[in-house]
Amino acid sequence: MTALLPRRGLAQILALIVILAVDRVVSPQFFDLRLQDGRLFGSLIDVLNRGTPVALLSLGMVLVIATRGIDLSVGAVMAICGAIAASLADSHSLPVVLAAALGAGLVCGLWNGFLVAVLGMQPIVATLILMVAGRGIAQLITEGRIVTFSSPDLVWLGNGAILGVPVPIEIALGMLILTGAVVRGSALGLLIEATGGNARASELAGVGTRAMILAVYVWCGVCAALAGVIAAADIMGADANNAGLWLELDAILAVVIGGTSLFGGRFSLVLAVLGALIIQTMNTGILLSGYPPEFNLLVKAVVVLAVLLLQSPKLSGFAGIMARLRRTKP
Amino acid sequence: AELTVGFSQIGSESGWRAAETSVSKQEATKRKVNLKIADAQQKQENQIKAIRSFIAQNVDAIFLAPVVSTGWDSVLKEAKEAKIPVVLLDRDIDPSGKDLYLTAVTSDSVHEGAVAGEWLAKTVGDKACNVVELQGTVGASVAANRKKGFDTAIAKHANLKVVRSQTGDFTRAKGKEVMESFIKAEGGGKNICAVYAHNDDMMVGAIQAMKEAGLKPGKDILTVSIDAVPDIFKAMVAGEANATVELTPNMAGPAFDAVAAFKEKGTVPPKWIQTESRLLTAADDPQKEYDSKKGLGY
Amino acid sequence: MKGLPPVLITAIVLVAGFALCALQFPNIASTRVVGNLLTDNAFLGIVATGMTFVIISGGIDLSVGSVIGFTTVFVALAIERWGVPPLVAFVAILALSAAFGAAMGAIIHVFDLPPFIVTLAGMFLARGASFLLSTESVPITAPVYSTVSDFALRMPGGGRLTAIAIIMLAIVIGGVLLLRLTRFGANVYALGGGRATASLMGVAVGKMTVKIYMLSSLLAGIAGIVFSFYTSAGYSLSAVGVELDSIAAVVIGGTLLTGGQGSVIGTFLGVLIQGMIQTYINFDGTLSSWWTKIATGVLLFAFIALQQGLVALARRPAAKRAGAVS
Amino acid sequence: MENSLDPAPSLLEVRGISKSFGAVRALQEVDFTLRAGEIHALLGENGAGKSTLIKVITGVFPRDAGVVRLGGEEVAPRSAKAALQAGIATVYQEVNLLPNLSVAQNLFLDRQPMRFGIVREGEMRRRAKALLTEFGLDIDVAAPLGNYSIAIQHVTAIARAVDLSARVLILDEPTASLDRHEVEILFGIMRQLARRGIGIVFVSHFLDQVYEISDRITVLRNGRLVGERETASLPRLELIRMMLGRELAETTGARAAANDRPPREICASFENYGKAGYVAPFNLELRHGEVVGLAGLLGSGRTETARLVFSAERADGGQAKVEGASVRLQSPRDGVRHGFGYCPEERKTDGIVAELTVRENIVLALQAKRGLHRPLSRREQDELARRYVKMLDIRPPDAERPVGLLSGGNQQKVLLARWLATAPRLLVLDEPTRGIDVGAHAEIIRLIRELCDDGLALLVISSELDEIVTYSDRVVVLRDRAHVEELSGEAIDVTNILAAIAADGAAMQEARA
Ligand SMILES: Nc1ncnc2c1ncn2[C@@H]1O[C@H](COP(=O)(O)OP(=O)(O)OP(=O)(O)O)[C@@H](O)[C@H]1O
Ligand SMILES: Nc1ncnc2c1ncn2[C@@H]1O[C@H](COP(=O)(O)OP(=O)(O)OP(=O)(O)O)[C@@H](O)[C@H]1O
Ligand SMILES: [Mg+2]
Ligand SMILES: [Mg+2]
Repeated sequence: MTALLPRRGLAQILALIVILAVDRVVSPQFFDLRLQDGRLFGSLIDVLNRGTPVALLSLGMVLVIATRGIDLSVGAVMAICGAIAASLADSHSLPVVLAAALGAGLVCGLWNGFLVAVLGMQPIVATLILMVAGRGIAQLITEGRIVTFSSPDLVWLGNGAILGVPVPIEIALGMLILTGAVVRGSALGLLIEATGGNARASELAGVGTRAMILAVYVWCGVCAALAGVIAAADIMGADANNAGLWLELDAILAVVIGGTSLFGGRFSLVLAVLGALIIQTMNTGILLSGYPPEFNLLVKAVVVLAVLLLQSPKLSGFAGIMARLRRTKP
Repeated sequence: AELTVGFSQIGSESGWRAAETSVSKQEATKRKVNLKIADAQQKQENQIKAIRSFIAQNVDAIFLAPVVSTGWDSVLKEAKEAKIPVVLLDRDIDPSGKDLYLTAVTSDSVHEGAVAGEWLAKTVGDKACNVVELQGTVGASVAANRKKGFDTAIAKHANLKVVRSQTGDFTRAKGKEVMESFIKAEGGGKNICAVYAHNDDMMVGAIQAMKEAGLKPGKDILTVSIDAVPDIFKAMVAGEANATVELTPNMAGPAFDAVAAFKEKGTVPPKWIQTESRLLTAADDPQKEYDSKKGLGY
Repeated sequence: MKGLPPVLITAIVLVAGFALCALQFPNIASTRVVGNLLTDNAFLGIVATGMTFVIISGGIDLSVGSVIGFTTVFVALAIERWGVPPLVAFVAILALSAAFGAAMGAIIHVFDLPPFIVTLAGMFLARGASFLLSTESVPITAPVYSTVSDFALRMPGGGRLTAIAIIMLAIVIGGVLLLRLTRFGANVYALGGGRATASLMGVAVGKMTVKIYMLSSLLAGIAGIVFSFYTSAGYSLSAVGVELDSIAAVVIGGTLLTGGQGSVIGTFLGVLIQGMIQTYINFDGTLSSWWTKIATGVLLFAFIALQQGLVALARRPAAKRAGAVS
Repeated sequence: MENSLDPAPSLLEVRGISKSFGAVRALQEVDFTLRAGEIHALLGENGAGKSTLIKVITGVFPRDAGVVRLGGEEVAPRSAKAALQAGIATVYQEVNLLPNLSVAQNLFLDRQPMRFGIVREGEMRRRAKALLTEFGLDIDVAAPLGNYSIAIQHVTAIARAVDLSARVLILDEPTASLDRHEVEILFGIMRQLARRGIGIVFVSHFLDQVYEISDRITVLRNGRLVGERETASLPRLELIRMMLGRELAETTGARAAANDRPPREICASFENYGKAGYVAPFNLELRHGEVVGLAGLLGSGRTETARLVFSAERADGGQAKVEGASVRLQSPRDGVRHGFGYCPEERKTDGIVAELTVRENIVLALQAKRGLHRPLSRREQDELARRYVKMLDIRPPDAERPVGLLSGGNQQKVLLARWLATAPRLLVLDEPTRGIDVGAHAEIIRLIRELCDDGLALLVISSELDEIVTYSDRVVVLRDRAHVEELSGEAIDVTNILAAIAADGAAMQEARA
């Protein structure tokens, strides 16, 4: 459990609290919650709900990054899998739809993993290939249209609620727990961290580093597939042109905000998801603020820099405070 | 002789764009024109490259759907030197290039915004009305124009006020997300009387957001948007959308005719062939509109 | 010669690809298309040159596309709205972009933050700033612009070597010399070999980092000016995604993203390969939007795989030779 | 201020230096004095703080307290570059050069000969060639440094520092990966520099070398100064006591009397095993309870043999058998599965995973062997880590520290622990005692013997022939990437090994000159 909730999350939690506080200032009703048609309703829920795709992406991405890789194709994979789900939704049952979509994500991940682990391509270019071609494949499936569906099952996946909590949030939480259990409950976590920390040494210690790399890309593909299905379910249609566009950058950002180094090694699933929430809290805040949209990117840039500086080991003042806080904890 | 026409298309960022491409192909087949389409993936530099390679291939005419209004002078000069007529589709370019193209088959996006605004003003009457606006992509000229047209149209009516305006990037997902936050920020939607979206896709997303918030789009909150894609008629049939301004995807048809006439008889077409910006509401038999548009590749 | 074989291989791949394209579309084998290739990719060649330095030093710069966008808007507004003479506007924007790069480099070094993220923030910042300047595209009508964009050396066969292509070639050559022949260049490789080690060996790592990002942004600024010549306009959405194109060009050119190895010539070839892929697709003209993307991806894959295969092949005889000696 | 009674002027004075890393107090009020023209050995156990002291002096680490005076003037360099400019040149402990740059660029980085702002490549190569010739190296200086062995890299690093040293030269374990010949050349150069008035700080765990070259000795223990003595008046046992804080019966070069053990069962055998361009095909039998030593010059193919045996490298011919059964060794995983273990010589790049903790590094191979689905519980991991931290005396005894923060010798112990934890049948050790202090050195040799008594088969590479002689039951001598001789029983002694190595030594000598 220590690995799931590490000691190092203080900076991230602090950043989240600060951004939440700012959101409260720009939008006084930010923390209001009410029940609406058996579903919780309020800005906080929006943050969680809208944060779901990036959170799911970051779950896969964090593992890839831990092996010193990167996956630029997740946005395109989202589009592919969303398109598949949408095209099948009205003619097939939900399990079939899900199996097809997640299977496609798995194949995409295998392809990336094959290029990186077997052909030895550099991850950025290897996944750039699918980033470019993948969106084309998605558009091929939808022929550039927005494919809509009305299957209540799939719609429920995007808009339904269990115990008042929207389903996407629960799926993301479930995936976090599942990934955590798989990674930390087996030796996978250790071996992934070893592979990312020093692949040569790990190989010599008998770690199947190729298998590790293949596995993380596959998982990343599956997570992206799920994110794609949820995104499609959310708008009751697959928008192959825009689904997941540029989300790979948000996912990478989330992982880095979550304290995982782009040079591989130590990773934290919880903090990566927290990173995704930080980003979404900021996005929602921007939307609520009522500033003209020309400012969106500027605000984002400033907040990202601020959050990163907060974590910088070199800012000794803050690091000192953290160290002191940590010492007072049991 | 069979004509070869190179068409530098922007990309396929929306259903409307996909429809424009497929309608262009249909029109080309109808007229036995050999149409070469180069997709620019939303990038002006790619469009310039495409035009250059069309020139290198010595096509009979070039169609250009410019991603942005400026920056075409030098490449169009090259086309002119090569004596290849250029027809602009869907958007106009900067005035300094008027002599560089044969004609422009476009709609007027400022006018589109104005039509939407006038409809809203008329429908609301004297009631005070807070409007929220879903803008297109920041920096896109269509977005700026549709905003401008709408703003001028409602400026004459003091009771209409745009209280919130944020970009929804022309997409459904962002339209929904932005509308969600508008609803939260405006007292659960109680303070909103109408939504204006720069395209139908965003409106479809916004309609979902309203429904999820327990509001009745089309009744509690009026909707008006632009493009007339099939899905907005579906919403109209369900009584969830009020009005849309049509932007026809058939820009290539008139363009082919103009080029053919110019090539065969030397007829110089007017500088601007404006397409109609029809206002379509629930009163205009949305089901029929839906059926007629369904097959066009939206 | 360090790094030559992969470059040679990239060159072979380029020539072979060109020959194949020309077989299918004879029009491609003309000076006109070659001239277009250089002109159309001039701005990409310039940013990719800067990106090569950054990547060899072990970093990455995602902000370049946005810097180009900002530059075009700034230049256009300065000349058209604020009445600044073009030259002054150029100097100002180059100073500004250099300062921007220096700031990113300083943040990366001082706070020990990953370049990917710092420059990502830089990308948001520069794009956001250009939105603030103007969301409309601004045409530039200054006479310099028509003079420069009309200037071209005629090549035999109707091709044109334009001013911006010449600027690009000059910058590529300058980049080659800077990287190969100067102390700065050696230090760039040193940083890529290992920052900590380079620092222990007495390289002023901080200063170098600042200078490298400064160079990259400066070249992005120049690319922005070139882009504004190319389109005679300033537009806040121009050059979106160019950072990825230039990274791809650098990597296709045989530079390792892990740093420490690579060459500017390779990058130049990478730019041409990408340009050729596009030319081919444009000539084909039957591809829908999605097939365009798929074809781009497949060709990208084919080139990289071919190149990697050839590099692996080129290594093997070397091992054999060593074996023969023992 | 202190009154210096020293006869020679003190060149570098270090007073009251303290340095902590978080809770670890690496240095506490350490004093150190280097005189002009002397060779001063800085000694201490692994983790005593030698490297830290050096890095504090050169400004790589900021210091918590204390002053450094160079030639009487206080200096506070804030970076390695500043220290270089002040006249202090350093070879840090791990080879700190850039493998991607050419040898010449490494030697002249940031001080290349220039003309009109352009590096004079030819001139630089000429000078590099000349510089390396002094160290007996005749290599292509235009080739990337990474193409060469760690030994050559080390010599290059030393050459660079020597060429740079204006007033002070600091060498942190420069001889760890050198063989006798290179060491002699280095000592010759050090003496020459000292005669020119340069002060030299020399860190080493080879006490013989310390006595051979140094004038004075400063000993650190647990980050504190123990004392400073004239080398000539400090008996060896006394020195060891200063370092360890306790007595130690130093192992001698004498062979252990274990020769008349009955013949053992074969653990693994290799027939005609080899790889073109790597090592010529060889035959090798490794028996349970037996140590086979590999001896040879640098580059003779010892590491290559070790990697083939362990399966880090795939053979292109020959036959491998484990416990009599034919096996195919394709990748390290196969080796690990068959119960092999391998401590590589380049521990930074091939051995440790710096970021992971001591515990995680120790369990890594065992976990890889058990497979994903059978994770070691945290308790088992802690237990293993505790056991080996204690058994090998890893310091600091904190299993949750990232290994990268440990001193070099302790990292080596962690690697050993990693393989011991897998309970291997065959252990391949490439330079296991490199960079290890006297105490631990004795400890590891004792351990090798013990493991051997427990029936483990061992293949050990060492450049210290005394050491090889001490524990080996058989010694295989390599030359030019081929096994040339196998010695066993009474035939194993330093002279015989040297003779085998130098069988065509005349030619070798010529090539080196
Ligand atoms: N960067 C660091 N961060 C934290 N602790 C460190 C760091 N560097 C060294 N230490 C600790 O400081 C102590 C002294 O280490 P140092 O490397 O100076 O030992 P040493 O005397 O050089 O040993 P060896 O002979 O093994 O090289 C050790 O306990 C080590 O773990
Ligand atoms: N003195 C030398 N001159 C030229 N090349 C050398 C010299 N020493 C080593 N090499 C080269 O360095 C490379 C690697 O040698 P390596 O260290 O692997 O050999 P080794 O037998 O394992 O020696 P050791 O284990 O003592 O380091 C080989 O290609 C070898 O030819
Ligand atoms: Mg040390
Ligand atoms: Mg060796």
